[in-house]
Amino acid sequence: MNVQAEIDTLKAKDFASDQEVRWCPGCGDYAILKGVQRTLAEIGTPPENVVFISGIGCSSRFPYYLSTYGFHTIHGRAPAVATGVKLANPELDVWIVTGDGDGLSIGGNHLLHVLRRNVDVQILLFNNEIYGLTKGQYSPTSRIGTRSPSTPMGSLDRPLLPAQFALGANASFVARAVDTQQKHMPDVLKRAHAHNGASFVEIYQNCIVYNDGVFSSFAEKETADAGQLRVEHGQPMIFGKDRQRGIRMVPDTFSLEVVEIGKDGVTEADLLVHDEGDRILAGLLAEMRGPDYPVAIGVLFCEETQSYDTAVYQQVAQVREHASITDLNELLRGGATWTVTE
Amino acid sequence: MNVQAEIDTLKAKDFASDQEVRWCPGCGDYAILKGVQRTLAEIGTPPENVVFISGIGCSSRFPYYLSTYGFHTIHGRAPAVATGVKLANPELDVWIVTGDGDGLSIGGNHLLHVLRRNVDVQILLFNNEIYGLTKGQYSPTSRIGTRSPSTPMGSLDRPLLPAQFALGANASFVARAVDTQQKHMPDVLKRAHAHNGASFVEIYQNCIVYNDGVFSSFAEKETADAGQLRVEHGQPMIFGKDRQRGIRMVPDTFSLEVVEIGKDGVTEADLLVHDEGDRILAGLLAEMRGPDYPVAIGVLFCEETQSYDTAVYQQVAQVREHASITDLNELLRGGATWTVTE
Amino acid sequence: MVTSTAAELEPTDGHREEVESVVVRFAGDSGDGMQLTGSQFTLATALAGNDLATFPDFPAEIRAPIGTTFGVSAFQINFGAREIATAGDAPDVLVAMNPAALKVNIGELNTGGTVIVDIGTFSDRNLKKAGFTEDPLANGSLDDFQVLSIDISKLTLESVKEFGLGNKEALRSKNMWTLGLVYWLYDRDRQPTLDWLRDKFAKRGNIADANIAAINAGHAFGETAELPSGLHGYKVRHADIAPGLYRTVTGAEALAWGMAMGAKLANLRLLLASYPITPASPLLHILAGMKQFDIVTFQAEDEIAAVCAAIGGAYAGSLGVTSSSGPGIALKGEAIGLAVGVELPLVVVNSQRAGPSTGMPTKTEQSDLYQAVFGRNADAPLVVLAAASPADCFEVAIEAVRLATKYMTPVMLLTDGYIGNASEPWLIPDLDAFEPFPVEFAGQAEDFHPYSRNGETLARPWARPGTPGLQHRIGGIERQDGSGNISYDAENHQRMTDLRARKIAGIADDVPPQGVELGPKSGRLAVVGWGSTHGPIHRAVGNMLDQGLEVAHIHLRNIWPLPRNLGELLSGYEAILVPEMNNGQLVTVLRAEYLVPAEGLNKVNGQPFKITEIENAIRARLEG
Amino acid sequence: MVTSTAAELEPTDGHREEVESVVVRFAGDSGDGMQLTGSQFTLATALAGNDLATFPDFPAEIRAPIGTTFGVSAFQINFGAREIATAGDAPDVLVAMNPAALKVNIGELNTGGTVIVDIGTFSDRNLKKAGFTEDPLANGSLDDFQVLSIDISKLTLESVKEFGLGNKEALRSKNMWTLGLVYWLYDRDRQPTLDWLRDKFAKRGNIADANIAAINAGHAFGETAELPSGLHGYKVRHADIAPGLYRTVTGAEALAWGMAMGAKLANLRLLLASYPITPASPLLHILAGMKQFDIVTFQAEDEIAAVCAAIGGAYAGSLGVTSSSGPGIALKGEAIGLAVGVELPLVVVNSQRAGPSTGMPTKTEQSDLYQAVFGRNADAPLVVLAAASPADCFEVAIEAVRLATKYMTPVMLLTDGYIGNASEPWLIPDLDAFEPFPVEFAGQAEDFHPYSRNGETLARPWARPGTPGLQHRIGGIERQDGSGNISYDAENHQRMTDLRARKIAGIADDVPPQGVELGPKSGRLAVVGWGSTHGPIHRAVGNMLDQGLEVAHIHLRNIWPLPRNLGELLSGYEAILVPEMNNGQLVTVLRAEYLVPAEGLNKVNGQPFKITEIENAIRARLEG
Ligand SMILES: Cc1ncc(C[n+]2csc(CCOP(=O)(O)OP(=O)(O)O)c2C)c(N)n1
Ligand SMILES: Cc1ncc(C[n+]2csc(CCOP(=O)(O)OP(=O)(O)O)c2C)c(N)n1
Ligand code: SF4
Ligand code: SF4
Ligand SMILES: [Mg+2]
Ligand SMILES: [Mg+2]
Repeated sequence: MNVQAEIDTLKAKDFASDQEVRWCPGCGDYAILKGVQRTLAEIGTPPENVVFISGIGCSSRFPYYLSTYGFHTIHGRAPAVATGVKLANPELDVWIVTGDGDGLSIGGNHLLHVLRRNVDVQILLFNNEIYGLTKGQYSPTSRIGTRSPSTPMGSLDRPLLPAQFALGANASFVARAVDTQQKHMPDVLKRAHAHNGASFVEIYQNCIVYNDGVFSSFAEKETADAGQLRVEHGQPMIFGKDRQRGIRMVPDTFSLEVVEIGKDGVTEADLLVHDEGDRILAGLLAEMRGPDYPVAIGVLFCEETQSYDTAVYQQVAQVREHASITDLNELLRGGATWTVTE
Repeated sequence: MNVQAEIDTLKAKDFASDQEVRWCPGCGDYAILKGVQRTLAEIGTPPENVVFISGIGCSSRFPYYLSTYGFHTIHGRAPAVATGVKLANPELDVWIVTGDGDGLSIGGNHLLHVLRRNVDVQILLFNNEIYGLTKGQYSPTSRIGTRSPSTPMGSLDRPLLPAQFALGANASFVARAVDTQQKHMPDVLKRAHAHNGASFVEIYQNCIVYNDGVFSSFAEKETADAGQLRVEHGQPMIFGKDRQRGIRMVPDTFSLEVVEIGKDGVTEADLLVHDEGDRILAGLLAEMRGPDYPVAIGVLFCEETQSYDTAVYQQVAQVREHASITDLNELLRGGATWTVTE
Repeated sequence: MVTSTAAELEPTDGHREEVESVVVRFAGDSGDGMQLTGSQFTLATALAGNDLATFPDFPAEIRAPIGTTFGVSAFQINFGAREIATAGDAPDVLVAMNPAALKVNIGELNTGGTVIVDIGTFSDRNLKKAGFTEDPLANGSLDDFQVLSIDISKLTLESVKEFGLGNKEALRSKNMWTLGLVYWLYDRDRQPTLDWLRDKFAKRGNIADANIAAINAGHAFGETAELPSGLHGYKVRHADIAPGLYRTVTGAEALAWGMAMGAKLANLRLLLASYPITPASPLLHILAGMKQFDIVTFQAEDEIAAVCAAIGGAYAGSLGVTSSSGPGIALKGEAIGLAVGVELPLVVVNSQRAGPSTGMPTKTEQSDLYQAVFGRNADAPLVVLAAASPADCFEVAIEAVRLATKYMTPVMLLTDGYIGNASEPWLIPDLDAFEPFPVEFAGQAEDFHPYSRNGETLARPWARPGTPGLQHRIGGIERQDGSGNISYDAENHQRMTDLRARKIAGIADDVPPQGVELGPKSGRLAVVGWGSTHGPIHRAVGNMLDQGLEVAHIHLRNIWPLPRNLGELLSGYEAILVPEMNNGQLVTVLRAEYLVPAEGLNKVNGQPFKITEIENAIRARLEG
Repeated sequence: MVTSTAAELEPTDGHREEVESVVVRFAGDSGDGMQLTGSQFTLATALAGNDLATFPDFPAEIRAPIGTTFGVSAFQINFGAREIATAGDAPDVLVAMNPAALKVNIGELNTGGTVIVDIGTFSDRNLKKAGFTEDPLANGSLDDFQVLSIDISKLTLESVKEFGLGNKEALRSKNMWTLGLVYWLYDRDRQPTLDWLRDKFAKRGNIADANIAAINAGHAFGETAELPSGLHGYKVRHADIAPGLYRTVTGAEALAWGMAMGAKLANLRLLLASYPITPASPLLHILAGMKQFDIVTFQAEDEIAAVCAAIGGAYAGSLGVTSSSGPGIALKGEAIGLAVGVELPLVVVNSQRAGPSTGMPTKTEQSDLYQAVFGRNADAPLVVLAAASPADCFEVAIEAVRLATKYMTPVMLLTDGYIGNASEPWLIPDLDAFEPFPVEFAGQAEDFHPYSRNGETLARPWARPGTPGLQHRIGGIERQDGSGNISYDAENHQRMTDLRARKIAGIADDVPPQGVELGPKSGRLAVVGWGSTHGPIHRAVGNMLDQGLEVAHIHLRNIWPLPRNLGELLSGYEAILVPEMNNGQLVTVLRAEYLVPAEGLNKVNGQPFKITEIENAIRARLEG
C-alpha cells in the first residue's frame, strides 16, 4: 500500500524508534541506519505500512531502531518469514535485513529461494565479512586466510561473492552500496524499493571490532574515488578522482579491462555503457575487485518481471472468478453423498 | 586412495549390489545407474574405497544399488554428510547423489557451501524437474506453469538453472550429462572424478511417471543431435545432425548466437572455441536453451584449484610440524599452575 | 482346500446368508486399480446403509516393477449392520489379483476366510516374481481357506471383446469385473458405479462401456456360476445410523475442510505453508485446490521455511498453518519456539509416520507425542491436540484454530498416516450452525502495548502491520512484560516464563472436561487412548463390556494441557492401560502429571492395533 | 554511610581480620578489563591456597557505548579457607569502576558489604548515562554499605606518569591499580601478576612498567591509607585441599580437553563440526587451536550441516562431535534421529542458555533436558549426560565418548553457559593413568552383517569405508535386523524399535550406581539435582546438615538412561526436591519413571540458584 499521503511531511527522524541504538561505537551499521531512515522518508510510505524483518546478528538488530513494524526473527530465516508476510498481505512494504552470516551461511537456502521466486521484498545484506554478534568468527564472505577464533591459522574455504550468488539464484535485481556512501545509498535503496520483485542489495559494512578496515581499499574517503565504479544504466563506466579511468570490453573475450581515458587513444566513446538488463555483464561487474579493478556499486542488474506475490494473487483472483463451488457447505456436499433416513 | 590395483579386472557389474532395483520401469535413473557403474569400473578405484552419499528422493536410492560403501541419509543433507566423510578420511572417493528437490530445494544451502568450499567430491544432481518420490509436486527447477498436486493451477515461481546456481556458488567444476547419452556420460563423470575439488554434474533425467518427456526437445534419439551442444575444451562449438551448426559470439556484446556453417560466409573458424576456464562463458552456456539454442552438455567449467580437504590436512600438517606442545598432559600443565602440598 | 475353475461353476440357488459385519480386502498390483475399486465398493456399501471404515495400504515405491511383492496395493473395508469402529483386524475375504498380492496378504486372512484369486495371472514367471517357489494354489498351503480361483483375466477379456480395445487396455477392466463379483457377493447396487464410470470416461465412451460390461459380467458370474460349497451370497443389513446426509471422508479431507472452516469462523485468510512429505502432503494438495475460499497455499523450499512463512503470515494477520510429518516437524522446532516467544497464533499439523528418522514413510505410528509436548529448546509450552478418526479431524482442526487465535499460541495438531488415508462415513455438518469466533485485532493506538495481556486468557493483542499507530517490534530475544522491548532483566524473564506457562495451563479451563466414552466412570480398569487408536480401543472395550468386564474407554483429544478433571478421573480406576502405537509416550505424561500407575500397551510395527490385541490386554489385566 | 576521599585516608595498623570465605565482584565498563583483573586475582588466590569458584558476567552487547549499564562487565570470585561450591550468592565486596557498574550491581551486594568506587568516573555525564538522577554517593542510597570512594583514575594517572603514556592509555592501568588494592585487602602475592605482565607486554616494556607501577601503587594505597572504620585488611587461610598440581579451568576448556582425551582413549581422530553460537562457541575455538592432537575442526554453514558432517565423520571412522546451544540443537533433531537409526557414535554437546527461541543468549538456564531426552520425532532413544561443574566437564566428555563408541549411539552432553564460563581450581589429572577404550573396527569380511549385534552391548559393528570386503549400505529408512537392508516389514520394525530401546536402557548397567553425595542414604528429604545446580545444592545441603536437618544431596550425571538403582534409592526418602533452572523438567522424568512424588524448585531468571534459595526450600519442607 504505497499511499503517499505524508510524503511531504515525513522526515528521517520519523522513522526512528524510541530504543537506544546498541551497536559498537563506530560500527558501520549506524550509517546504514541513517541511510535507510532517510530513504524511507523520501519514499514516503506511512510507517504503519512498512515492515522490517531480520534474522540474528548485529545487523539484524536493525528493526528495533525503526518506527515501522518490525520482526527480529531467528537466525537465517528472515526471507521465509518475509515471504509469509507478503503472501498474507501483499500490500505491505517489506524489507529484509540480514548479514553475511545470517543471509549466506545459515540462511543461504532461504535467500536463494526468495530471490528465485521473486517475492516483492527489499533485501539488505550487510556484508562485513565476519560474524559480529558471536564475536568474530569468519563468514562465507571472509577472504581465504582470515584469522578468527574458529580459524586461528587462517580460513581455508573460498568465499562467496554475494552479488554473484544472487545472479546465480536468478535474482531480478542486484545492487550494491557502501556504508560510508551516504549520498549514494538512498538512491540504490529507492531503486530497490521501486522494483517489483525481490531486490537484493549488498551493503559493504565495516565491523570496527572484528574486521576493521576490510573494505578500506574502496570504502574510505581517500580510496572511494579510485576504488569505486558507480554504475548507472545507459552511462559509460567512468571512475577515478578526475574521472579519467574507465572500463572497456576486452575485444573477442568475455572480460573487462580498466583503461585510462586519453591514454593510448582511449576516449569516453570506447568505454562500456552500463546495461542493467544484461545478466552476464552484471556477473562481470560483480567479479571486479581490487587492486586492479574498482568495485562496482549501484544497480548492477535489474530485470522487470512480475513478482511472485502478484502472480499468486492473480491466480487466486482467477480461481475466484471461475470457481463453481464457492461455499464450504456446498463443497462438503459435492461428490458422492447418500441420505440415511430414520 | 586411488589404488588402481584392479583396474584391468573391474567390470561394471562388479559395482552392482545384490539389492533389487526399485525405480519405476522406464525411469531414467536406470540408465544413470548403468552409466555410473561403467564409469566406476573404468576409473578402477577398488569398491571399498568408494563411498556414495545421498539424500532422500527416488534418485537418492542410488547407493543401495552399488557395491561400494553407501549412506542414504536425510533429505537435502548429503553434501554435509559427505563433507564430514572427506574431513575424516580424505583418501576416500566420495560421490554425492541428489535430486532437484533434495539438492536445490531443502538442500540448497549445503549444496551451495560444498561447492563454495570446494570439498573434493563428485555431485550428481539428477534433475527431473519434479519431486518423484513424494508423487509429483513441482520442484525449484520446474518451469513456470507446471501443474502438480501442489500447484493445480500451474506453478508461479521462477525456476533455478542448476548450472547457473553452481557458478554463482563459486563452483570450480560444472558439467552436464543426459540420462539417455550413455556414451557421453562416463566421460563427463570421469572428468568430474579427476577434478580436485567439488565437481557438480547436472544429469537430465526423465521421470516417466510424473514429468515424462520434459526434456524431449533434446534428450531423445531424434532430438539429440539438433538439441545438444557437446562442449569440449579447445574445440569449436559445433552441433547438429550434420554438424552444420555452431555457436558464435555476437560481436561487442556478452552473448552467443547460433550460426549455420557455410551460410552467410560462416566458417568453422568463426565459431567460438570452448574454454573451460572461462566462468562467464560457462554462464552463457548454462543459460542456453531451446527452442532457439541447443542445450550445452559436457564440462562447461573447470578451474584447477586446491580442494578444501587438501588444504585442511595441509594446515594440520603445518600445525603438527610447528606445534610446541604435542602432548595433552603437557597442554593441561601449560599456563598458570600451582602446587598444593600436604 | 476347495478350488474351482470357472468352467466347473454352476449357478447358485440365490440363497443369501445374513452376516453382521464383514472385512474385505482388495489387493493387486499398483497398476490394478485397487484403490479405485475399494472406493467404489465403499460408496456402494454406504448407500446400502451399512456403517463402515476403510483403509488403503499403498506400496512404498512409486511404481514398483509389475508383479513384485513390494508393488502390491491394497484397500480394506470393514462394513456391517452395527457400528463399525475400525477397518477390521483381519479380512474375511481377500481378493488377490496376482500371486504377489496373495503372497503379501494371505497371512492376515481369518482362518476359514475366502480368497478370490485371478488364476489367469498365476504364470510361473509371476509366481517367481512374487517369491513363490511352488504354486500356492496347488501345494496345500491354502487349505485353511475357501479358495475361489477364477481366470478373471480371461473372463474380463471376453466380456469387453466387443469394444475393440487392445489387450492391455482391455485387461484394465479386470478390477471392475472383480468388483462386479464382489457386488454380487454382498448384494450391492451397481448403479452408482456405472454412473460414475459414465461420468469419468465421458470423453472415452468405449472405455466406460468396457468397464460397465466387465462389472456386469462379474456380477453375472456370481449369479450364475456354482460356487464351491460353503460359498454363497451374503446379506448385511442396514446399520442403525443417525439420519442425515452422508459422505465418506478421509482424514486428510476432513482436516483440510476443518482448517478452512476454522479460518472462516475466525474471519481470517488462511495461509498454508508446507513442504511435501508422506503422509502429510494431501493437506497441501487439497487446500491448493481451494483458493476460492480465501486460502493461499505455499510450497516452501523446506520445512523451516514453511513454518517461518506461516509465522510471517500470522504476524501479518492471517491464520498461519504449516504441516508436515515427524522428520519435518523436527526441523520446525526452533521456529515453533519463536512462535511461542512472540506469542503468535500458529497451527502445526503433524501427520505422524513410523520412525525414527526417515523410518517407514508409508506406515503409521503415533510416536511424535514426545516431540509435540517436549520437543523444543527451553521451556516452550504450547497446545497439543490429537484427532481420533478421519471425521474427527474436521472438529479438531476447528478447535486448533480457535485455541491458537484466542490464546495467541502455536497449536500442534497430531494426526497420522492411518487417519489421513482411512475413510469413514460422515454425517455432513451444517456449517452455518457453527459458532463463529472472529478475531479482534488490536485497533486502538492509545495505550497499546504489544505485550499487555487479556486478563482472562492472558493472550497478548494481535496488532496487524498496516494498522496506523500500532507499529511495534517483536522478536525471539526475551521481551519486556508489557512493552515487548528486548529485556535481559532477570525478574522479567522469570515473569514471562511463568506467564507463558500459565497461559497454556489455563487453557485447561476452556476445553471440555474429559469424558468417559464407554464403561464406568470409575472402577477396575480404564483404557486411555489418544489419536487413531480410538477405533480398536472403542470396539475392544465395547466387546469386553458386553462380556461383563469392568473396563472403561477414555480417549484424549487434549494432550496438552490435559483436561482439568483428568487427574481426578484417572484416580478413580485401579488400573490404567494406555495403548499407543509407540514405545510409551502418553503414558509418561500421565504418570508424571498424576502419579498414577498407568501402564503402556505398545505396538510399533507400522500397523494399527487389532481389536483382539487390546481385548487380550484387557482380559490379561482383569482376568489374569 | 561512610565515605572517604583519598586525601583523608591514613595508614592502618596492619591488623588483619581472619575470615572463612569472601565473595568479591569486580565490575566495570566492557573496556575496563574486568575479566583480566578477575582472572589474575583468581590465580593469586589459588596460589594463596584458598579454594575458589569464579563466574564472569559479560554484557550481551559486543561493545556497548562506554558508560552505559548494558556495557557493564563483571567477574565474581568466591574464595575461602573451606570448600567452595559456588561463585557465591552475593558479593561481600563490590568493585565498581564507574557509575553504571554501581547501578547494575549494587542491588546484589550483601548488606554491610563493601563498595569500592572510582569516584573519578562519577561525573554528571556518566551518572546520567548510567541512569542515575542523583549522585548515589551523596543521597544516602548506600547507607547500608561500607563505601570506599577513591579517585582511582587520578591515582592511577599519577602512578604511571613517568612512563609517558597518553591519558587514554595511562587510564587503562586503572584495573591494575584496583587489583593492587584488592591484593592488599586480602593479602595476596603480587608477583605472579607482575611476571605475567612482563611476559604479556614483553614487546611493549613501558606498558608493562606502567601496569606494574599501578598495581604497586594500589597496594601501597591499601597499606598506607587510613581506611574508614570497619574497613581493614583480611586474611583468608589455606583451605584443606588435596595435594597436587593445580590450575584453574573453565567448563569450556575442560570440555575441549576431555573431548580430545576421549578421542585419544578411543584411538580415534576427532572431528568437531559446529556452528558458532553463544555460549557454545568456545569449544570450537579451543579445539580449532589443537590441530596437533589429530583434531579436525569444521565451522559448518549451519547447525544441520554441522551435525551431518559429524555423522559423516563417524561413518568414516572418526569421533564425530557437534556442539551448539538450545536453538541450534533444535535444528539438529532430525539428523540426530538419523544417527539413532543408523546407530553411529556421535557426541552432541548442548551448552544451554535461557530460552525459548533466541531467549537471553548470555544468560544461563538448564531448560533443554526435555529436548535432550524427548526432542526428536518417533521413538529415538539416546544417552544423555550432564556435567555438574567446570572441572566435571572433563570427565563427562570422556564418558560421553566411551558410551558413544562402545554402544554405537549418539550421546547428548548437557552443559550450560554458567559452567562453560565459570572456572574453578582443578587438580590436573595424570592422563597416562586413564584406562584406554580403543575402538575395534569391523575387519572380517566373512559373515559381516552391518546390523548384527554384540551380545552384551547390543552395539552393531562399526565398519569403516576403506575396509575391503565390508562395503555395505545404511540409511534412515528402517533397516532389516542383521543385513541392514531397507525393510518395511512390520515385525522387523517392532524388533528394531525394541532393540534400539533395549540397547540404550542396558547402558544403565554400565554406569556407576547412583550415589548420595551428602547426607543419609534414606530419610526425610532428598534434594536431587543435575548439571550446574551442583554447587548451590551441595553447599545448601551441607549447611542444612550442619544445622541438623535430615536432608541428602543426590546429583545425577546420567540423565538417560537413569542409573539402575535410582528408583530404589529415591523410594527411600519421604520427599524429593528437584531444584532446576527451568520450569520443571528432570522432575517430570523422575515422576514418570518411578512414580515418586518429586517436587520441583524452579528458577528461570537467567541466574544460577543462590544457596539461600535452596536452604529456604529445604527448611520449608523439613521445618514447615
Ligand atoms: C540457530 C542459531 N545458530 C547460531 C546462532 C548464533 N549467531 C547469532 S548471529 C550469528 C552470525 C552473525 O553474523 P552476520 O549474519 O554476518 O551478522 P553480523 O553480526 O556480522 O552483523 C550467529 C552465528 C543463533 N542465534 N541461532
Ligand atoms: C525432512 C524431509 N522433508 C520432506 C521429505 C519428503 N521428500 C522425500 S524426497 C522429496 C523430494 C524428492 O524430489 P527430488 O529430490 O527431485 O528427487 P526425485 O524423487 O525426483 O528423484 C521429498 C519432498 C523427507 N523425506 N524429509
Ligand atoms: S561487532 Fe562489529 S558489526 Fe557488530 S556492532 Fe560491533 S562493530 Fe558492528
Ligand atoms: S517417480 Fe519418476 S523419478 Fe521416481 S522412480 Fe518413478 S519414474 Fe523414476
Ligand atoms: Mg557479518
Ligand atoms: Mg526430482
